[in-house]
Amino acid sequence: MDFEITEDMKDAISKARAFANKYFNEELAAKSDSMEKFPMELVELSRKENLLDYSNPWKVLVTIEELCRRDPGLGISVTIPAFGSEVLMLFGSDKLKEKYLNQVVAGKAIMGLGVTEPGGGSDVANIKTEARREGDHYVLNGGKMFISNGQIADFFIVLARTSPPPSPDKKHRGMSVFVVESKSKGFTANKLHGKLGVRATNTAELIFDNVEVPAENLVGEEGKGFYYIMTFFNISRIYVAAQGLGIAQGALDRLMDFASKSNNINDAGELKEGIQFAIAEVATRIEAARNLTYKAASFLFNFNPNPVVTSMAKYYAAETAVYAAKTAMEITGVTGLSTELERFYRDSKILEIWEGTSEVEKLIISRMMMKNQGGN
Amino acid sequence: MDFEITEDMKDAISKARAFANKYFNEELAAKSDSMEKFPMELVELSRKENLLDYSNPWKVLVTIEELCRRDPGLGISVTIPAFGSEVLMLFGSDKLKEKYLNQVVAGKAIMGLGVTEPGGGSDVANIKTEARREGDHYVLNGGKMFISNGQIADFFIVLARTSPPPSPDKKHRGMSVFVVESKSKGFTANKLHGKLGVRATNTAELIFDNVEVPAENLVGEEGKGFYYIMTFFNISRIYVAAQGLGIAQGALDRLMDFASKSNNINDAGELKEGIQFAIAEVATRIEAARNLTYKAASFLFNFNPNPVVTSMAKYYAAETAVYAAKTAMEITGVTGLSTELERFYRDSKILEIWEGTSEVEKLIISRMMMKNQGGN
Amino acid sequence: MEEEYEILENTVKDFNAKYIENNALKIENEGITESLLKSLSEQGFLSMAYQVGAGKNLDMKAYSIILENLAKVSPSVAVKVLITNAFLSVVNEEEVLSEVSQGSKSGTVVFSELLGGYNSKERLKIENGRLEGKKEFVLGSNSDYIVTIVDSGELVLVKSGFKSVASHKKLGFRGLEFSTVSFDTKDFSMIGKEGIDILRKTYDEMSIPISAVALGISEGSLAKAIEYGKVRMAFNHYLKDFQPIAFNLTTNMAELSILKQYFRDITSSNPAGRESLYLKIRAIEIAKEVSKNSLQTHGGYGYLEDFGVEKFYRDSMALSILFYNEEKEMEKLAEMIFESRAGFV
Amino acid sequence: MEEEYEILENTVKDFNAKYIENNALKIENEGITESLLKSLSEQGFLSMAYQVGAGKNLDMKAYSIILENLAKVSPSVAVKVLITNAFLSVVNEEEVLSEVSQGSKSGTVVFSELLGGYNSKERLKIENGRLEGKKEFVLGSNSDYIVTIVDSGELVLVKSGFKSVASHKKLGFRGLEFSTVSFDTKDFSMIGKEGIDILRKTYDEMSIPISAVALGISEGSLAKAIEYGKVRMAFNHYLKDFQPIAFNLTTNMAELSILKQYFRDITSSNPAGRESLYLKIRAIEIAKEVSKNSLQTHGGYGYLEDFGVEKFYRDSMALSILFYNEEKEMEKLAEMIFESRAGFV
Repeated sequence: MDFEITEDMKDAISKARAFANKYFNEELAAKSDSMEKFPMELVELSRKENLLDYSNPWKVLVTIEELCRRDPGLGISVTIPAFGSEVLMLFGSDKLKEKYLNQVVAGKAIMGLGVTEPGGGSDVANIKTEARREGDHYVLNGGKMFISNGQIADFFIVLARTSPPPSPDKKHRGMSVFVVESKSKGFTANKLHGKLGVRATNTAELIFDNVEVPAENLVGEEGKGFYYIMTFFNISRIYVAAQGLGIAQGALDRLMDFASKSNNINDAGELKEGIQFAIAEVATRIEAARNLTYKAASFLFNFNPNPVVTSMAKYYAAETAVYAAKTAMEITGVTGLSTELERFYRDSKILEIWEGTSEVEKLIISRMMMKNQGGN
Repeated sequence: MDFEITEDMKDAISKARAFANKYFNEELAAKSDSMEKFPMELVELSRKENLLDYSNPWKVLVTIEELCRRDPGLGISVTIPAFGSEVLMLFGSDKLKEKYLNQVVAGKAIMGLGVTEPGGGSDVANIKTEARREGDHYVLNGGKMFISNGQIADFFIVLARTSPPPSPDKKHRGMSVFVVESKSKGFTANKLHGKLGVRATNTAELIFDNVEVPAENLVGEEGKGFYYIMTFFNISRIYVAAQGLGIAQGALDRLMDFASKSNNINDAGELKEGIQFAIAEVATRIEAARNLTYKAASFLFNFNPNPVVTSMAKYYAAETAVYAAKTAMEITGVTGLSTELERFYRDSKILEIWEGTSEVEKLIISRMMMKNQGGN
Repeated sequence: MEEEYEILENTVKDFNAKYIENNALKIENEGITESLLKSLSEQGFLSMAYQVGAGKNLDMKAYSIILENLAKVSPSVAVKVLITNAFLSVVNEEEVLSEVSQGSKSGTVVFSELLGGYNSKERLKIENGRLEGKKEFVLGSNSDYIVTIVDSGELVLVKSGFKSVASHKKLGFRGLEFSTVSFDTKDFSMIGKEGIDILRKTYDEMSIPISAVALGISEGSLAKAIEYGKVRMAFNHYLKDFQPIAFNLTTNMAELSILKQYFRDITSSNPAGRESLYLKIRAIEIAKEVSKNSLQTHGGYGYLEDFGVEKFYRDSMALSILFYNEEKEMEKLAEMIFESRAGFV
Repeated sequence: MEEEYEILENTVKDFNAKYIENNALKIENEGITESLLKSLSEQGFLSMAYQVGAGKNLDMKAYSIILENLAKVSPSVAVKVLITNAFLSVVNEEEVLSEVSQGSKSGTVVFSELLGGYNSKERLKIENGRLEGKKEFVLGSNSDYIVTIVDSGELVLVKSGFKSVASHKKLGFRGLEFSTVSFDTKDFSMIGKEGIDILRKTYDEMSIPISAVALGISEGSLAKAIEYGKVRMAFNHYLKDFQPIAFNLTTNMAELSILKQYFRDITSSNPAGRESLYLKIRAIEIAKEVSKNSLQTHGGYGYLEDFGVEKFYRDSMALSILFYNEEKEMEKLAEMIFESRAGFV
């Protein structure tokens, strides 16, 4: 067993730290938050400096963590332009990879993933968007909700129903995945305003009104879309967990910084135990969440994903982020309220919701464990 | 990074499982609990079958975990006869090792550790037991409380004050460690009856009334006792964490077993979500606690102990054990109440108390983190 | 609190001082003696639910105050009073009522069918006027009379011809026997056809009394922790000086004081089901939480029975299992709140 | 609840329906308008602490009901009413009182010195009859009048010659300005020498009103979650059907109902410090917990301002920071419970 992070990871962390030191200034962070403006300039800089090395997922993971530690909104914005790319990587034809994926990896395009729908939330099997085959293309109708990069992406991986479910309890069948370009006729993206947090990220509602998609833009096989998306979630959840680690660690940094400057000293010349306990409890949860995340990543990156550990990592890291930000806010009081920490508090909450709510993660864990019961 | 357990560990787990299957019957467990009787016969059997391989601490760790998973009282009893041996291993003279340590490792003697005192609890620096040098021996006076193996050990590692503290804030100085044989004149051990749990283990109050100890039984140097004991706690806490993992896992096993047989099925033919969430939440905490424990062990067993991670592992695993047992009890209801699970509930609570309460662990974490601040 | 209830509270406290406080550990280890039962009866504690001459005119507030204050010192005794009163409230036979309310005989009611996790394979049948079989999880199994449901659905009062055959693990209420009981007898009478309905009604009416026991457990254990915090030193300070200990216990005190006020409020009025369930689910949760904090505050000493703290930790969980079906009661309350069936998936 | 208070509650509800409900989001984004302030004044909501002609004869229960019900819909408006009343309770000048209670001018009090985490390096001094310097964390910083403490300890009423210089991040109460204010003026008058004592007394007297805001936040957000649970479907079921959601919200409802009963009880009497602190620490904790559960129940929609849920999540934390010094208040309560200083290590 080996719990030490690798030199590669250390390098990526240093690089991310330097990048954040250089470009993540409070002014930009505050402006992106208050104006709900995606920091495209940072994305450009990250491309120029080759911040994200997609050839090594461990480096991507710790980069997300380190950037979110500095600022969640900017950190997520900078690391999200390739969101959904694993679907193409794993299931796309060479042609699709060449046309779309390579553009993204080369930093020439932004992509997004359209799965969630207005009426659906985490209930992916229940989506209503339809794709009807007509000759050499499909015609898409429907809508998607809460789509990251919704207004800025060049194309989207979109899940749509291509045939009715064979029975009411097999709703996850008959769905397919397409690459849909945002310049397509009939495509509209309406920005969602007024988010609680991660306001630097771009979120939109997508509408498909008879959008024509070439048949070659079908990813993989027709009817296997649900499976592709679930496979993707087992990847993306690990990166969400990394966002959670970053936010939690960032909150702890600020709490410890406050503690070191505070005058909450007891008669033995030590920090009062209330703060000491808070630091210990938050730090322990972060350490636990980090091990879970790295363990899930270790399975995944060795092509042996473990959905139970992945869902554990995602929900636990998300809750840790919320808990850390809350604790830090409560203790730092008006100091926290008037500094960047209050963004951490608002930003963290999304992690318990996106890429599968905590509730959905728990059901995945329990179902798979009960199925595997007796296996250990 | 590598999160897979080794073949050695797997072997030890199999061996422990086979041992528990063979000898940990409910009758013995219940009797040991209700009569507060140490299962010496099991210790004999464990020696005969070479259950504990002290040459490989990883194997010891998972053996503790696996045995406690079956029954905490018996599991701890079987794995506790060498309690305190690391003090001799690390700091004892060759002579002391030969005379005492080898006996224990060979399974021919039982030892114990006398640190805690009636008025002291976790406040080790404040102990009152004194050792006065007289010629070629020391004379011990004082008492120790909550001492595991108190009535059954052949000898004890005892912490005593050999000189007054240089100043009130340096109470941890002037303490020394001795090997004290239980057959010594003036030594008494009074069994503590009526424990909430781990009633199979033997716990006593020790009294030293002018007990003469040969000067050669001083462990290491005079005045360094506090440091030796703190070093030991950084080892023993990892084994307590392993007890916690075992208890928590045992509670989860029983909860899942109940779930698989229960009729709490919803209209979709699945387990009701209340139970599903409980399983997921407990399992996640166990997975997190296990990673923390193995990480702490990995540092320690590579001779690079990390007290922060060790204290995190100990307190988190202890709380996880209590939480798992409570949750399992609540859900299994009268079924749990009338089976071995209720022992898990009572047994688990001690883990938050012995070898440093959760409160003490948190202070260690926070103090060391604040001291190292800026280091990462 | 009105004067009459204050007087009653003082009466119970005097009773505690005289009969229980110095024997609390003995009661746990050796059981509730006949003489203690007699004393409880003399105070009228056993017949709150059945008042001779006055019919079943329960003063819920008085009854709750008795249970709460007994539980502060001995949850076992409080639960003995609780099941005795439950017994008296379902039984109709004058002679039995009289014996049990006078403490010369004892009776219990088996609520097993209503409890969470209950899934017994034992059978209890009436054939040719003979009651035969077993019943699991009988609290107070050494009673002279047992009220239980039989497989065919009736609720019966069994007067003799039964014995404990397997003692269950005793997590809590160690002053009472808790066993599987084997029956083979003709000496029983019918209480009602729809046994489960009668049991459920009785059980539902016990929400406030059960909460009273839970409150007593919280109060008893919290008082011990606060006292210990004042006298025990560690690291050159009293325990109360440390923020985590002081603030934890203070938070518990706040929760408990608020809940106790609610308890007093709703026992004065005639509580609707919703209020008494609010009280019950919170009272039981808080009892588990407070008793755990109290034990932890006592450190190693909390783990030893001599300090009288660990029993609250065990008893609060036992109460939560033997007198509270969390899932069913939450479902019931959820249905009231959402105004249609809820919490069933 | 007595009839007069029921009538008052309905009055506030009508006010909400008429002036706030449809503007709640606008109030958050654009602030509380003069016309709304005027309407609040016309109802007498701004002068609960200062009743013209009757002197300072506060009806705590009426005041609390107003705050609670406003907060159900707009915590911003409730807090505006709260600080206005606090202003009126410390100011003595008839003309100012009259203007502010009539809503034609506005006033606020700066409590910064009493808050957790406060460690300002800004200075505010009186020299040669001139007030000069800055004060951080002024909630309602665009008011016409500001009451604040100066470095030398006096509490002053500043009537002009100040401006907001740096807006703080606005976690909550976005209907109000929240800034550092720079002063350079001779237009101020002295309220008292021992400024911190006056501030603390005022702050302490606000325990119940602050709790009322917290309760309103809980009630407002819980009601939304319960309604959403009834209409939103997922996986072929209404959200309310799922145990974790239904039971969480049910537990919250139980906690909240119990606390609300306590709140009604102690506002009717003259509460000692202990009871109002019990109320406050629990009300603020529960507001944070319930608003979080409500947001989570709404899923992604809860994260968007349009649904009116996320503001409760922000406001509950803002309330906990701007009107609650957890450490100090816990310490105070711990001292009462342990009967000597406690929780200071």
